[in-house]
Amino acid sequence: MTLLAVIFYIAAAVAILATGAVLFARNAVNAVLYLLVSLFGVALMMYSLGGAFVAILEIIVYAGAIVVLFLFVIMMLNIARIEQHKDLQPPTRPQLLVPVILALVLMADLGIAIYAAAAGVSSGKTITVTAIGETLYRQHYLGVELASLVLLIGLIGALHLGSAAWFTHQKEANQDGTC
Amino acid sequence: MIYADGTPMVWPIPAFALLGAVVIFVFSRWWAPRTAGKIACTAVGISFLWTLVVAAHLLGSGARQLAIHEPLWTWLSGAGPVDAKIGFYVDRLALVFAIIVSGVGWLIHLYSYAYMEGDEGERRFFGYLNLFVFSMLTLVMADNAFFMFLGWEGVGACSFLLIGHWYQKSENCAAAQKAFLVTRLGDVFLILGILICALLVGVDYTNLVGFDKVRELPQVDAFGHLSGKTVLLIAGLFLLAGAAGKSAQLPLQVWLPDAMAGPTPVSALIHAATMVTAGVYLIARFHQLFVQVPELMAAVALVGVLTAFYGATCAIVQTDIKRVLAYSTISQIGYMILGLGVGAFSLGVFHFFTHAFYKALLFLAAGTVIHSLHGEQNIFNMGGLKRFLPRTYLAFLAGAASLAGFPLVTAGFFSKDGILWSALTTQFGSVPIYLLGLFTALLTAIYSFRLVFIVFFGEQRKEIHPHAPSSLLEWPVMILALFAVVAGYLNLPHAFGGGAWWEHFFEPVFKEAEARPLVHDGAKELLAAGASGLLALVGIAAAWKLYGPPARRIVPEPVIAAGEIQNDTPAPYKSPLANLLFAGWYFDRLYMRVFVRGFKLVATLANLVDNVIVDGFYELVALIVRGFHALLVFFQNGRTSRYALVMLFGAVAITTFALMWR
Amino acid sequence: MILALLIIVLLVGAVLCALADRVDRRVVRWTALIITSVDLALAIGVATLVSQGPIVFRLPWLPSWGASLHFEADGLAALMILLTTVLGVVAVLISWEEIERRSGAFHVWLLLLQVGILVVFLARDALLFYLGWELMLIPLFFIIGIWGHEDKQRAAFKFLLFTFGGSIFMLLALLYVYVRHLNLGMGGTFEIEELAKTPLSASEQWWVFLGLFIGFAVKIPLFPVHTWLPDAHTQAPTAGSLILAGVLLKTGVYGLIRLAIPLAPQAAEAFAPLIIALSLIGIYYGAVVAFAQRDFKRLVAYSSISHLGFVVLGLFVGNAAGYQGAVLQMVNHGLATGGLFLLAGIIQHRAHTRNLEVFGGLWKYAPAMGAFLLFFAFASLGIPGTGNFIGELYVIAGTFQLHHTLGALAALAVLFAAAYSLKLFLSTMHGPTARPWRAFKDLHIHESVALGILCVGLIAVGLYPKLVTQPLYFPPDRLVPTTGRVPERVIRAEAARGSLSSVSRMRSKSFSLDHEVVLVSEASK
Amino acid sequence: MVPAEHALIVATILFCLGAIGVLVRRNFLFVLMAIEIMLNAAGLAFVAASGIHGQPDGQIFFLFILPVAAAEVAIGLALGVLLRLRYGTLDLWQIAQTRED
Repeated sequence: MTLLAVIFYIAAAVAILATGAVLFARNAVNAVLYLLVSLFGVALMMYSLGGAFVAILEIIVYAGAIVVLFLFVIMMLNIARIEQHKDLQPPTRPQLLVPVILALVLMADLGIAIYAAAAGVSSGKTITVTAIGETLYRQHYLGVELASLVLLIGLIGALHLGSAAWFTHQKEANQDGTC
Repeated sequence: MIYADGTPMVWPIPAFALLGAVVIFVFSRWWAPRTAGKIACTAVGISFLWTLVVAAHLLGSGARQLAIHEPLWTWLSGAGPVDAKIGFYVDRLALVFAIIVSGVGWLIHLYSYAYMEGDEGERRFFGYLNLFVFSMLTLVMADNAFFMFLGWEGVGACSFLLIGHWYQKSENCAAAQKAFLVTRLGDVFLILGILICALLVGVDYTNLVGFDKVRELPQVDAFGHLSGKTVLLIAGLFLLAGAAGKSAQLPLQVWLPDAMAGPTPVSALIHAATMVTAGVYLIARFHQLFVQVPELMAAVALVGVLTAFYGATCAIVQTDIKRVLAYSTISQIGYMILGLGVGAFSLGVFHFFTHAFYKALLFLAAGTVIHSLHGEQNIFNMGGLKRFLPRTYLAFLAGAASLAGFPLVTAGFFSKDGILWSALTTQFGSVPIYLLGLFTALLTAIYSFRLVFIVFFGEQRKEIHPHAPSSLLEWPVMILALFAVVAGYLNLPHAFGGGAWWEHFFEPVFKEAEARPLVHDGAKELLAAGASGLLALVGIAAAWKLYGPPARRIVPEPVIAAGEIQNDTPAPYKSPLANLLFAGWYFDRLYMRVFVRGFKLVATLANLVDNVIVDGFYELVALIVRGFHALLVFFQNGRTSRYALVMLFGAVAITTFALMWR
Repeated sequence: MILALLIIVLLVGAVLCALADRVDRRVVRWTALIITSVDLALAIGVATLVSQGPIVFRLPWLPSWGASLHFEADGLAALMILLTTVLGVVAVLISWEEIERRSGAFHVWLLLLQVGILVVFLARDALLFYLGWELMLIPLFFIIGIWGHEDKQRAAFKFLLFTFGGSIFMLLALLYVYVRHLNLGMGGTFEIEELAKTPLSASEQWWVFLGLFIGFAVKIPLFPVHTWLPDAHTQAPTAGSLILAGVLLKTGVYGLIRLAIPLAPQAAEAFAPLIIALSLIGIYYGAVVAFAQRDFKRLVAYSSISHLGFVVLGLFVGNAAGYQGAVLQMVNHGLATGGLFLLAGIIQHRAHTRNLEVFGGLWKYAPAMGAFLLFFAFASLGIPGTGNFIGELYVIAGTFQLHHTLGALAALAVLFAAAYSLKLFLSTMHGPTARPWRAFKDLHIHESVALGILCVGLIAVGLYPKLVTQPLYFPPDRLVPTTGRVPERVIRAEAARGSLSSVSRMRSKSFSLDHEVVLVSEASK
Repeated sequence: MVPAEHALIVATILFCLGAIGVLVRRNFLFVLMAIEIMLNAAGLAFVAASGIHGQPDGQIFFLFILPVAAAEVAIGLALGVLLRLRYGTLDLWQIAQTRED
């Protein structure tokens, strides 16, 4: 049981618990913070699996950018506490019944598939950034272009929707005088 | 209208009657009602004259031809046994019937010209009357059974229309419907009989032979290996059933008494002289078939004598003048069928010949009585009409005497006596049948003179001052009375020094079939004739005793308004026997309750079944489909989470399936 | 070429009617009348030409599949076309006043309906036949659905679903035969002639015949699948129910003759007893239920189930008499029941109701209508002098030859026919006048002309049936085969009787097209 | 040495939790978060795979997942804002209700 394995199991446990907490959070901000913790867990796991560069990226891009974005929106729409917003209350037991069953079946399936594949043990050597860079720009150059395209579209979409939201907001504001 | 070799064409005889009918139907709307009557009378008159021309040609001194066969065009063809031409075949049998139909028919047309004056549906009446004469003429002069069947059904249809002439009253419509349906049942049997004959030997009258060869056949393959004799028996019984339907013999006689709902000339023409005797013509025409099977002849004789007895018993207690005559017609046709049944075909036809005259006479005279009493039909409301309608009384008396078989003077005596004599002596006749026939002759004498004494003798019961009938109502009756008396001498038997001309006249037609040996040992025949004559006188005396003016009324007098008398009217007499006879031995009530009500019940049930079960099945299918719809709606309720769930379900299903499959 | 003309005229007519609709209602009616009369003239032309030989018209359509626009008219088809076009003219005549709103669209649908029917009668190509079969449904669906009476939507849908459901089985059977024909290396073709030559095993034939039979039985309609007919008839406008009863039901029987029997001869013989039983049940069931009806049109609808039962009985009885009777009954039923439906429409147009209990004593107000109703009522019960009698006589004779008790059973049904026909006539025309009908005028000129045409037709066939049966015989070998299973005993009986009456040698191997049936043709009689 | 199966199993668990989240949560943002979790789980699986084979491709694929996730969140949140303005709430079930009638 090397140090890395120990780190891995701890991180896994933390990630799973955090994600569970996200599901049953009663407060939007708490949910986002649990999400952050879960992402950190995942990052650690990636590190232990030899993806140091990727782990860092996860923290910077995923946790840093995406989750923070969530936080901004939550604050902007001020839907934090459950009292005002009925839709925040966590799922009740009967609602959970069917999804959980399905999820368990899915886990069982994938589990069987994984064990059947007998992937064996991770090779333990961390993959250097240079190796990533080389393969990235030598074999997957097309992928990079496409990724950039996706980001561009995401940008345009967000801008367009955002401006539409701004103008409607302006119109309403003008009508009832609030800014 | 005469062929090159001098034989007159036969087709104009029915053609003129049809022409009259068509002209009336199409054009009479724009003419005065009376002209319709005139056209009708002239049309039938011409037909009658042309029949006489044909008769003269056939019976003329140097007559070489026994019959005229005139095929016109092929009618049914290409269907195996069903093979028929439209064509006419006039032999002596057809000639006699044609003369009666057109002659008596013409007289009745003249009578009804006066009788139906001012009637609301006069045009319609004369149109149907002409159509009837046309159908009857085609019936008797057709050259094959299928064309005869055309006339047979045409006659049925016309009787339906004429009985229901006064269609405003629903009883008349019911009577017309009953008449048509009962005769239609007989027609179903008839067509089956014809089909069997067609399959065996073909039904072309010109050579209706070969029945004897069929009788010898051990097995007729077309009929499930039945022996030739049984097939003939079945065919004969079917034909007899057809004849019974049309000629109102047991058990299909319920429609005739109700058919009196029609105007009196209709009763005279259709239900006395012509239509009801179609059965006699049929059996006479197929005598080759009947003679082959002794059991068949016995059956015919039995039906004949039983119906005669039934008719006579019912006639005695009737209160409506026309119903008495209706039951008497049933009885007299029973005699004719009896004559045919015992093998005396020519005498059966002779009785038809004489009966046509005196029965038509009785009906027309009754019509005059009813006409002058403004529709009164109940004999117990009449009385002492001798003084008001002397000529009608005399004619009625002659008719009644001939019906009763008044010895030596009337035609009825000779024709009925001939039948009774052959019932006794021929190979097919038997003593019990003779005795029953004799007893019925007694009953006939009683009811015919009961009618005369109640209607014409005694004092007037109701203060109805009858107005004198117009001449046109009287002289056709006079002519018929004359024939009713004279016609008998046509067949004066040897015992009375006569030449039995009629039997020799029909020799060629009923050649070897005449099972009846023309045994004429004077003494026995004289004795039998004397017996029947005596019985007639006894009957008349009994009638005088029971119903004559001096006698104290033994039989109670029910007083019912005219016209409503139907088979199912409440019984007017106290004694159950009288009521039984009055209602025609409850045959009609039985049929009404069993068949008519039964059929209505089955019909409503079938309709229920159709709507509920058969249609219900398809409604059920529709219901199931709607059920599926409701099921699927569950998954389409617009909530995204529901769609996500379904997607996940799909994913899971596929993965598990993929796993298992690998 | 004349065959194609028949259809083109109608199509052009449909377009003209659509255009004329914008002008005025009267113009539409007159164009429709002219178009249908032209079509009738063409049909008469076809009928006369057919006696020289079958007229063929072929046009390549889908060569890759082997389907071609192959129209061909032999005696039977010519007869049916004549009936269709005659009823077409009568349909236009009868809807002179009845159709007020959107009469342009009505006449367009009417002409398209006729196109569908003509295609069915003329097609010798299975695909074309099926196209025509479906094409017939849509116009009638709209005619019933839009111009029908109170419950029209339901009736229209029921009609469509029933027939559609049936035709699916038919399509399956056709495709199966096509595929067998194809992969037996005989080349993919939809010609009925060639398809009939595919050697199918007995069980295959059984299924193919079953499929086709279901499709046609729904249309005929035979007993269990008949419940759409009364609804469709009661709700259809007069012209709709005239064409529906007069011709559409016959397409089912025609399909049996043209498609089901040739494609699966042995199966047809195997099915014959069942079909005979079904048709006998249909005859009695139709007649008995008809008697219990209170609605004029519903009674006539059930009566046509009974008449069609006779037709199918005649067809599957297996001898010349039966087959001839079947064809005759098809023509007579078209005319007689067509007449009854015309009268139903006329009475409903005046009295605004079809309930028999309400009528009574109408003779006083409308004697001419009464006379026509009398004639058609008697025609429908088979009074001699009208064609129905001869048709029924042949069918009864045919059944009698097959099995004498069955024949007797068929004959007895005629009595039931009399029961409902008289009930129909008596409850409307005779009897006391129930209600004082003020607006009950007698027949108009165009109505009496329409009825007159049908009367003349019926009497002509009644007195000279060779009008109808003559064209059937040309050419004898191409005669669509009867079931051919003539029992041995009938042949021996005929031979035993040989000397006396008509010679008829019936020798038949099987049901296939080319077996030799020498019937009582005119020459040998 | 970390057994790779465990990594994949953890990824599966995370993915299923995300799926449950999508199904049950009523608020639009929470659904988005759940989707993020699912994406993240997928990324983890890729990295685990690259760990097993020692090839950088797995991790490169995770690189591709990042921009997709980012774009998705951007647009998703923008939509969320619009939803809030239009329907005044982010409760999907309620929005479905109002849209139905």
